[in-house]
Amino acid sequence: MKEQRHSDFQTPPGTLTYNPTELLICTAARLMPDNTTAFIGTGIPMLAASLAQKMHAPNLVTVFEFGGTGAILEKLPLAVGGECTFHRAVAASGICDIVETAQRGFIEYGFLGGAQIDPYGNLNSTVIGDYCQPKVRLPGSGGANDVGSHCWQTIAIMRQDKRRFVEKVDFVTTPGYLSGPGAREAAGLPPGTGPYRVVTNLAVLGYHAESKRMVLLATQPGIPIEQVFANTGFELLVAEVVEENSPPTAKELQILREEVDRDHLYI
Amino acid sequence: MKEQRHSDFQTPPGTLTYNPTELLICTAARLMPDNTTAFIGTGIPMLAASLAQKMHAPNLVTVFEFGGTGAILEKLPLAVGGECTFHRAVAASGICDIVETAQRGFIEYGFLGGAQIDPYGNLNSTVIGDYCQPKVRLPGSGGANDVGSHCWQTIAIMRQDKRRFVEKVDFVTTPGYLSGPGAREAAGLPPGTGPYRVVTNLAVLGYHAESKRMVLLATQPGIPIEQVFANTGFELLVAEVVEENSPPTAKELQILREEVDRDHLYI
Amino acid sequence: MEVIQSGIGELIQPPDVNAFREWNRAKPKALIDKRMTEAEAVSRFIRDGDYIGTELYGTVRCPMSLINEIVRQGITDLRVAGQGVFELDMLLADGRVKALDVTYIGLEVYGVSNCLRREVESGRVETCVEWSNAAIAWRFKAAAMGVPFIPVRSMLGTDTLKYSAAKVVKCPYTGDPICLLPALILDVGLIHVHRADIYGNAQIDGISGFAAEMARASKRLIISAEEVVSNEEFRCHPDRTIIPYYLVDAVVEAPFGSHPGEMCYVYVRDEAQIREWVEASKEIETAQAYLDKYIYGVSNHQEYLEMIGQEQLDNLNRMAKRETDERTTP
Amino acid sequence: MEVIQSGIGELIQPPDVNAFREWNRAKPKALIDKRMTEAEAVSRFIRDGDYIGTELYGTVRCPMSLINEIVRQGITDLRVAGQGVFELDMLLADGRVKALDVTYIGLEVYGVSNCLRREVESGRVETCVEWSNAAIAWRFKAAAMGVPFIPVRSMLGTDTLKYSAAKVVKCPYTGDPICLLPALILDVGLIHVHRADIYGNAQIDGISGFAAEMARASKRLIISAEEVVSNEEFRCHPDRTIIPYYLVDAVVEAPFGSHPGEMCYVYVRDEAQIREWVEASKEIETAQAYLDKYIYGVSNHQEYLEMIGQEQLDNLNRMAKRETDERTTP
Repeated sequence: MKEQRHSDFQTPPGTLTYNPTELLICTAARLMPDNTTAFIGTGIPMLAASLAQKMHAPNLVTVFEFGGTGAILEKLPLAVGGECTFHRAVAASGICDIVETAQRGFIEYGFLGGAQIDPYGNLNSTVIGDYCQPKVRLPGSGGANDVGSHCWQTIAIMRQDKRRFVEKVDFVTTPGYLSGPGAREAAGLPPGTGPYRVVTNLAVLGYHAESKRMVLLATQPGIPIEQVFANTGFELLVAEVVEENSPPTAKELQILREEVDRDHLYI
Repeated sequence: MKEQRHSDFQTPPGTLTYNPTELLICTAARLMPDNTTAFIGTGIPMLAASLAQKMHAPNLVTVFEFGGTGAILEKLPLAVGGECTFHRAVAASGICDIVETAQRGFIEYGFLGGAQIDPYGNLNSTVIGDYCQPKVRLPGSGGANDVGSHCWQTIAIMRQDKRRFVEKVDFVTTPGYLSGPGAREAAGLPPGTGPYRVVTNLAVLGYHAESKRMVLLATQPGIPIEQVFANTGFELLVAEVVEENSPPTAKELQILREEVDRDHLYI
Repeated sequence: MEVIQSGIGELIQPPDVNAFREWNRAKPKALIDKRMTEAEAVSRFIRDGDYIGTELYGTVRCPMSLINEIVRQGITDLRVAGQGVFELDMLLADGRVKALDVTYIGLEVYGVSNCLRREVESGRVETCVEWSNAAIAWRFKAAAMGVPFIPVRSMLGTDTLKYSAAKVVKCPYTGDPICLLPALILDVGLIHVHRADIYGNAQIDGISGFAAEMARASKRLIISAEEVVSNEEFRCHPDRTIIPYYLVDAVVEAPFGSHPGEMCYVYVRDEAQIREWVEASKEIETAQAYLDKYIYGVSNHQEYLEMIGQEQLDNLNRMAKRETDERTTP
Repeated sequence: MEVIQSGIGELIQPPDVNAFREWNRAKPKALIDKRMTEAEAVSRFIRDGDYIGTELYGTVRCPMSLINEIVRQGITDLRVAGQGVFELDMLLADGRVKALDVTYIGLEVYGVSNCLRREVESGRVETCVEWSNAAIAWRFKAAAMGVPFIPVRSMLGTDTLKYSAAKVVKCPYTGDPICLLPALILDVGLIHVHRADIYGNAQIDGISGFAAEMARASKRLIISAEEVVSNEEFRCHPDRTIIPYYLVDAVVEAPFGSHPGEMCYVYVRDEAQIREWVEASKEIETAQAYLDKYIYGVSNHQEYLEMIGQEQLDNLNRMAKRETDERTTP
């Protein structure tokens, strides 16, 4: 296994094909440094963490809400409490211990999803429409609010379109920068925490240091900036230099397809 | 072992000799019913619980502060966290779990000691003299305040004299009825809790249902009521009928000396 | 310590810690054989309108055989702590839920719960109150401690807090705003474990989710266990006891009690069965047909397992065994 | 939620949970070999004036080899969470303690601590603040949760509360008075365990006292272990890990590290040695002579054990072995 671990991302010779899910996974994986802690949910973050462990971050410390710390991600859990989430882990405890560990400041990265996101990174996974007369009742916060409250840096992974990237979310399930600079601290959330990145099928976005509004940092391979704007329902800031992400490498795709998700449960 | 368990206390033929410690142990043991929970410290309560288990209360559930629940008291611990406190126990957890179990109302009896007690059963184990210029610095609350706050009924075990039974304790380490009726509830302590008995070398005392002041219920074998008064530094109420305790039985003494404390660590 | 904000959600179950103390005092402390069937446990200890909770999570170590029995016995108007997947879907599908403290109700990788959507969007679930996952677990923790609230730093600044029954106060030590969650005391808790003795002492392998907290937050507690073992197992290893017997009212022996969910080291989840429900749950009629077949169509858990078939169960065992071997031989 | 009463005791260590978060963020999360000697662990991680705490309790699973090294290195002006027996007596006997959050400091069956008396009655311990045993453990629990306080129903109505730094507030849910304890964050925690790996993952057998809470409440954490075992032990049984490696700064292999106290299932307490201290502690001179012989007279824990003698250590092992056999064969 050792020889398959890389710390660099090489662009393969020739053109590779990959689907949007594979792109999201590879992009998210690259954001996970070695020897850090990451609060992982099921789905794409899980696949990204597994890929990162097999590429550049063999000692990425995965933390799962219901008790797993430091699992080796050999198989993909379909549930956030499944055996895979504490397989060969250093500790298997419970939800209070895990979220309190985050509350104590031990968890660097947290991964989030949602049905809607606003310019300040606030996320909605509770209802579409009016809360009391919901058009769609979504699952609710789950661990998202906890991750968004306690992790130092959160990374949202979403598909990007105008229904999802909105000026105002219908319900703030999970705190981003709330109403803007200073709002998290004023609300009592731990200082220095907040949204860090949004990974989408079109782009990677960050947040402006002062205004805390969303900033376009990089486009996904082959995506023109205009397409990102056209799929964003609010005014998007733009970094001085907008990078274009390198596409998934042959190595990344091979590991993803042959090791991470060999049963093709997700990809 | 089974044939040595009795649920009645028989007075032996002839006169037995026993020392004051043995008397305290036997008197306290008789107060522990079968199938109840009792918060046990080291020393006399521990010996009494062991004796009770071997006499009339084989299923007395002992609870020790640092984590032992339901230990079979085969040996005597010299420390409140010793192996004997969770020997063949049903659970070995930690101090928070144990005291929270008491806080949730699961522990019926709690045993206490102290350097001073007042008519309302308030106990001092912190200082003799002024707190800021102490004549004697005592060990402090330890678990006593927790036991006195959360257990339904507390039993103090003390030697009785005017230095110890005082109108006002120098320091209220552990709450009895505080300043009298309603004071515990007003302070926020759980309703329905409070001092139940005081076992001394001279007497067994209780508390008046309304006034919450200490009441003489029974004298120890051969002790005249006057001797109890003479060794009490405050006005003592007296029950309508003051019983005289029956002395330790031959069976109790035999089990105490040959099984409970066969190495004579305490007696 | 002023109250800065109060959530407008209903406090479905008020944190009456004194009444809880009285209740706990009256529970028997004797070692009593508490074994019984799912049918007896449910009929003796769960009533219409009760506030119930399940641990761990829909497809992982979840008391499915007990949930199925609740549906079978027609218990209704339930108030529920809603951290759930498969188990809450069964109750929602059959319209048994009146009020929800909801954190997450969905099908994880398979998306939103159509049962939740139908019941909430139609108003048949009359009351929804929002919380985070940890908030629900912490509310159990407060109850387990025997205190009426617990301070946390989740939920602050969000609509999740606004539509909860939490309060924000100014911390008297730091001066910063902090969220107080009210203790959540259950009428009935349902927990599935790896093994228990006849008195109710229980052990869990692997992650323990929120079992310790919920067990201690329940007025009545029904344990189902893959295996009932001797009391000796507990007396020899008292540090493995996560639930002591005096908390427990009923012990139900339920092999494959978490099916179609998984039980770590014992069996993996039954993906085919789960997918069958995911499909069935999409429409009222097909969901009802699923219930008719797998719950109403059998009279107990044993018959349910017979319908699943020994071959499939053996298969799920075998796959878990393989995981366990990999665990110990890297 | 009004503050009804504030204890007049000094808040020796304020509950700065935000600074604690920053500290924890900076701790390395990599798997690093943290093995070192007592001498190295103490000199690298403990400084004059630090606020320290030990777990469990003076004569039971107590980090005595670390305490002896603190004395040997002359670390002083310590502020200490004082739930202790033998270990705090050593520090008090040598005048190393400046401030005490005190719950119980005594010799259990052997009565009051003469060292405590001398140091407090003379005013050499400048600050004493009162708490109950559970209050100290709960203060660690609050820190372990990462919140500035925790509500409890201990201490209410007493002088223990008056001379503490606790506060009484009106509960915003029940209206009843309730006690709030400030989180206690240690500069250094010292915990002795049955086994650890080289990274700091640790297991404890039997009762766990307040190890889980204190480990999580410590900015720097020194673990001493009877045995250092392979990481594989932990990966195969992750549910046995009570302290995960990332909390730990130093791992000290210390067989008989709790001597003269006991270590359940491994060795019993050394009653002769304890009595020797009980006698010696009565006067300053004899106490100092004891320290001269057993701490200053040896250069490390190994030499200390040699002074105790292999025969005696074997004997203590044998007696514990007998207890263990009795445990499993009733």
